[in-house]
Amino acid sequence: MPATPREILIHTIAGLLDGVRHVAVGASSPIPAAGAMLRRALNRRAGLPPTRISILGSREHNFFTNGSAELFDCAGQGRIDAFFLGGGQIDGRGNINLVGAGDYPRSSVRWPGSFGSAYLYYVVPRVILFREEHSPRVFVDKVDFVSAPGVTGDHVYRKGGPYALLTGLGLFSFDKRRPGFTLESVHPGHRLDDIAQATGFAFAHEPAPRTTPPPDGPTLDLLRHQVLDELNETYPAFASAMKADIERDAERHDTGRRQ
Amino acid sequence: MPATPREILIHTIAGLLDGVRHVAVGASSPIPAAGAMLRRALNRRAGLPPTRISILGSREHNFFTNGSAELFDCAGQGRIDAFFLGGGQIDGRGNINLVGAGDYPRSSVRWPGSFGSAYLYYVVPRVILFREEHSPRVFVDKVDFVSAPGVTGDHVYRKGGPYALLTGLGLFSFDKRRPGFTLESVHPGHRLDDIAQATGFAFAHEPAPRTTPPPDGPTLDLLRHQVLDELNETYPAFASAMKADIERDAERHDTGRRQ
Amino acid sequence: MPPSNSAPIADLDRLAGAVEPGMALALPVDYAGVSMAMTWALLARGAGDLHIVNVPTGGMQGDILIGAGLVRSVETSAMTLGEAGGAPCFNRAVKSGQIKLKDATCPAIHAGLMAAQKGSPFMPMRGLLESDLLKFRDDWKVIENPFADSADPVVLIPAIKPDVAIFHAPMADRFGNVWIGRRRELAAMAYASATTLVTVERVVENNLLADELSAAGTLPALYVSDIAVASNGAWPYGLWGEYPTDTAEIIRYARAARTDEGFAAYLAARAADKAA
Amino acid sequence: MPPSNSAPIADLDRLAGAVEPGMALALPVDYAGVSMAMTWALLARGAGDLHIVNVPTGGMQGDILIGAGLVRSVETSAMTLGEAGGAPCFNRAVKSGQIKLKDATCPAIHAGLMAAQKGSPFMPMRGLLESDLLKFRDDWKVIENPFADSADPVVLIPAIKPDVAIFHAPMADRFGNVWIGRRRELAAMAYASATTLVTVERVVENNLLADELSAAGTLPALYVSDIAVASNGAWPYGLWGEYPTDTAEIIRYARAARTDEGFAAYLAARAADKAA
Repeated sequence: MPATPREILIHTIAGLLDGVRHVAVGASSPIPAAGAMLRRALNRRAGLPPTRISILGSREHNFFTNGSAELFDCAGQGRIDAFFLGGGQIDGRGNINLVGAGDYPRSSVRWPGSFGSAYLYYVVPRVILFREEHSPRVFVDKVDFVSAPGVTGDHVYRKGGPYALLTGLGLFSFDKRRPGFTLESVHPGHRLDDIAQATGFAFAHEPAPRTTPPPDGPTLDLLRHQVLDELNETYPAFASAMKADIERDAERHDTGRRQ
Repeated sequence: MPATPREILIHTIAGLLDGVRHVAVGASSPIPAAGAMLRRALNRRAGLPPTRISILGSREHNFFTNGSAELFDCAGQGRIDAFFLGGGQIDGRGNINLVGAGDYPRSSVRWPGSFGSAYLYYVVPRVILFREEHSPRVFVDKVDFVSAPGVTGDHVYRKGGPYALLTGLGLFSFDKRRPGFTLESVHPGHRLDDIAQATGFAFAHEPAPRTTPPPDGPTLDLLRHQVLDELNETYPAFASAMKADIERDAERHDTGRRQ
Repeated sequence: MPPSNSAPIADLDRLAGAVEPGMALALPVDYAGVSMAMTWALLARGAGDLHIVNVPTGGMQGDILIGAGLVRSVETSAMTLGEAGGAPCFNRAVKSGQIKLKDATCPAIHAGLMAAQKGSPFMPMRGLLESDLLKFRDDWKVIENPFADSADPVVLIPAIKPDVAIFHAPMADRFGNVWIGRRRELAAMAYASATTLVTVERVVENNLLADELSAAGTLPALYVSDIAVASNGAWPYGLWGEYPTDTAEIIRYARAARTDEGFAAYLAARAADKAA
Repeated sequence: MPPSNSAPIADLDRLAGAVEPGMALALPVDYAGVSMAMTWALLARGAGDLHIVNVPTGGMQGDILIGAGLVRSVETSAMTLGEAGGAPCFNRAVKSGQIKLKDATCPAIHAGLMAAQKGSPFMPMRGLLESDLLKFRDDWKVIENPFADSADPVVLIPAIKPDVAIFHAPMADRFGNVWIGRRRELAAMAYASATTLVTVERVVENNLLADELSAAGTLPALYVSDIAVASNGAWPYGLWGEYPTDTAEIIRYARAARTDEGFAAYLAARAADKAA
């Protein structure tokens, strides 16, 4: 039973969180949360230092007791090593737009707003940009509104910024000197050409990028049992959907073998 | 049974707190606390708006739940109308010195330090300077160290400042335009001359200042029963001493009458 | 300052009566005790031209006030109905230019409230530089950090001083103290605001400040202007430790509010519920 | 950052071992949970050249560390033994010039810690202008309020970032969470400090964060580096909800410490108690 696309994403996130002591996850972000939980399980298995996970809006995984300002204080203190941000638009300089498309303020499409991005993007060392939809309307040449910039001038206080961009098609790293993204790997079942066509900005890549590695057997086992159980406490609907995915794939796999 | 000197002080403080909605009292300040409690009792008796009293370091009268910063936040918000400050030295411009006598920093006499005075003196509308010892070493021409100034330049943010100075000998008001103190009244049993000799700075006064009025019968009754009972919860040693004072005076009074 | 002579427990209409046209209202985030009960009372009251400060994001409550035409401007880090999608009345009002926007980021709103809490004119904040948020906020200022040896710009956020903070909490006591638990942004809102109106599930007999365990999560009466009981008062939002969010109802609202007519029908249905 | 692999409950010597010569120590006010137990462990450890930050005032603990010659400098709003009078070793050290003084005022110390808590370089603060406190603090800066129309100077307090915060609390749980109740300055100290060492009366089995009532007064393990049990660990200071201050003992100390010899004898007696 090979890993499902979601499991590939979760495993990739766990890899990006290697060495992280404390990762915060936004509300309603089940895939990043699952990636963080897998990271924690992997560390536990390997006897490595524990990974602390704070899930915003969750009662179960809320280690904060000073109101909704505490996440930002904690990040400002350097106590959060990794965070996830998305964007209605993301451009090749790592700028993210969470506000709206078209001319601000009377945006033609309005998104919720910048949330904490205009702070966390500056102070959290590893910000992982995560957006499953990989399309030219998301990955644009230039965002219509900069909720938070990918890079800033030398004089700007900047302890953090984009570390990677993970989409439904592939994984990119970010080079802040250039600045720009580099395609690190293409998820199984997709091709470099698909990604180039779906991306509105230029990015660096090897002539033949590698395929995003799937989890090995024991890791997949950890993900499908321990992590899925943990996930079920906070995201029951998502956990059920993942289970259904796995079962559907398993069936298809069996059918395939029988043919 | 006439009022004791302490009762005169307490009654005078209650008068200075007329109209105050919230008064904060420092730790180990039983006379100011008693004055605030008498104010509260007088308001209650007259059906006036209640007076809230916060006594620092008291568990019983602690209405704060945000740590020791809350008093200052509360004052900054304009929610504290009156506070008491003392001073190792106080001068005629209302400057107070809580740090030490002699050349700073190697003071020849060191006092504890400025506590919150360098903030509260600026933001609490009615700061009552209270010091029982009335002597030239306390009331000096010029303080050796300004923990907090009595007056500041026009451009300085200043919502509060000295409102009155109460000592064991008399009551002064403060005129910030002059700036300087005006003797308002002399406590029973003392004279203007005593005060002039015991004060190291010049102050304005009427040729024959009035005597500090003692509490009337019903007020004294309130003080000796209800207020003393309340006081006993927070300052049991002080309340006992006050009771002893009253009894001693009563005895002397009786003896006097019998003679 | 709070009215000091009010009876400790009022009704929703008395609370809503404290909101005057043109005032600035501080409202909490979805999961921190939204007084939805006050939303209906505010509609009945009808005081308009309001400025809303979301602490730090907003949802259905603000969306309804906007839809009802009571809102002049909004300061917020986000407006969303969560799983139910975008805030439809807000989004329409943005497109039509009906409301003035002060787009913010969460810690900037916390910083503005903290400045008010401290009686300070402003608070500094890292981040924000070279963003379009900063570009469109001419009420934020950039200075050079005077403690730095080389160039180090830092943004200053001015104090946010709402006229009225409104929220819902599990309980209050008869002395006017309100239990907010670890939702300390509710305290921050109250510290910063001139008036604080609170609805609660219930009023308890014991003094919440008398026991150190409950005192730790209590907002003292000093900061609470008026309290009304509103059972299930956050519905359809949830209240921590009490009841979960009724997501189906929020989705129902989100669908209805896609059009002005649907929105009006939704409000009419709520008014009918109330009357029933 | 806290060591992340430590066993949850340690002994006092392991805690004291985290204090290196030259470090800045944040210590709480008398009534907010002084870890007097750690005082003796710090004497045994002997790391000197310390800078003490009192939050916001200090007493017997700091006085003993000064008397023992372990302190280079003190930032404080006051040093006092309360009813027992002035802090004798501190007063002697001031006169002799043995310690460097950073005289402050309570809200300035809170402001410095808040700046560190927020990851901000400084916090503004009203007051202070034209005082001698400001005159002698060249680490504080005055700027013009950029939001004001006319002259409006305001003092900026730089972030205070202690290396180690040390305090005593009623209880911790097995997960490293510490119950601080309404003594939130203890949380402020921990947020601002790189390392936080806590002694407690007892360790409880239940997770303090699992129940909303206890969670409201809990400092999460995230900010707690190491914990040791020290029964009666604030003595002779009191601990809220646990035991009162032993004023007679503090008076005994105040008398003894009037002379170097008396101070040494007092320490020897304490060491003998410990050994017994």
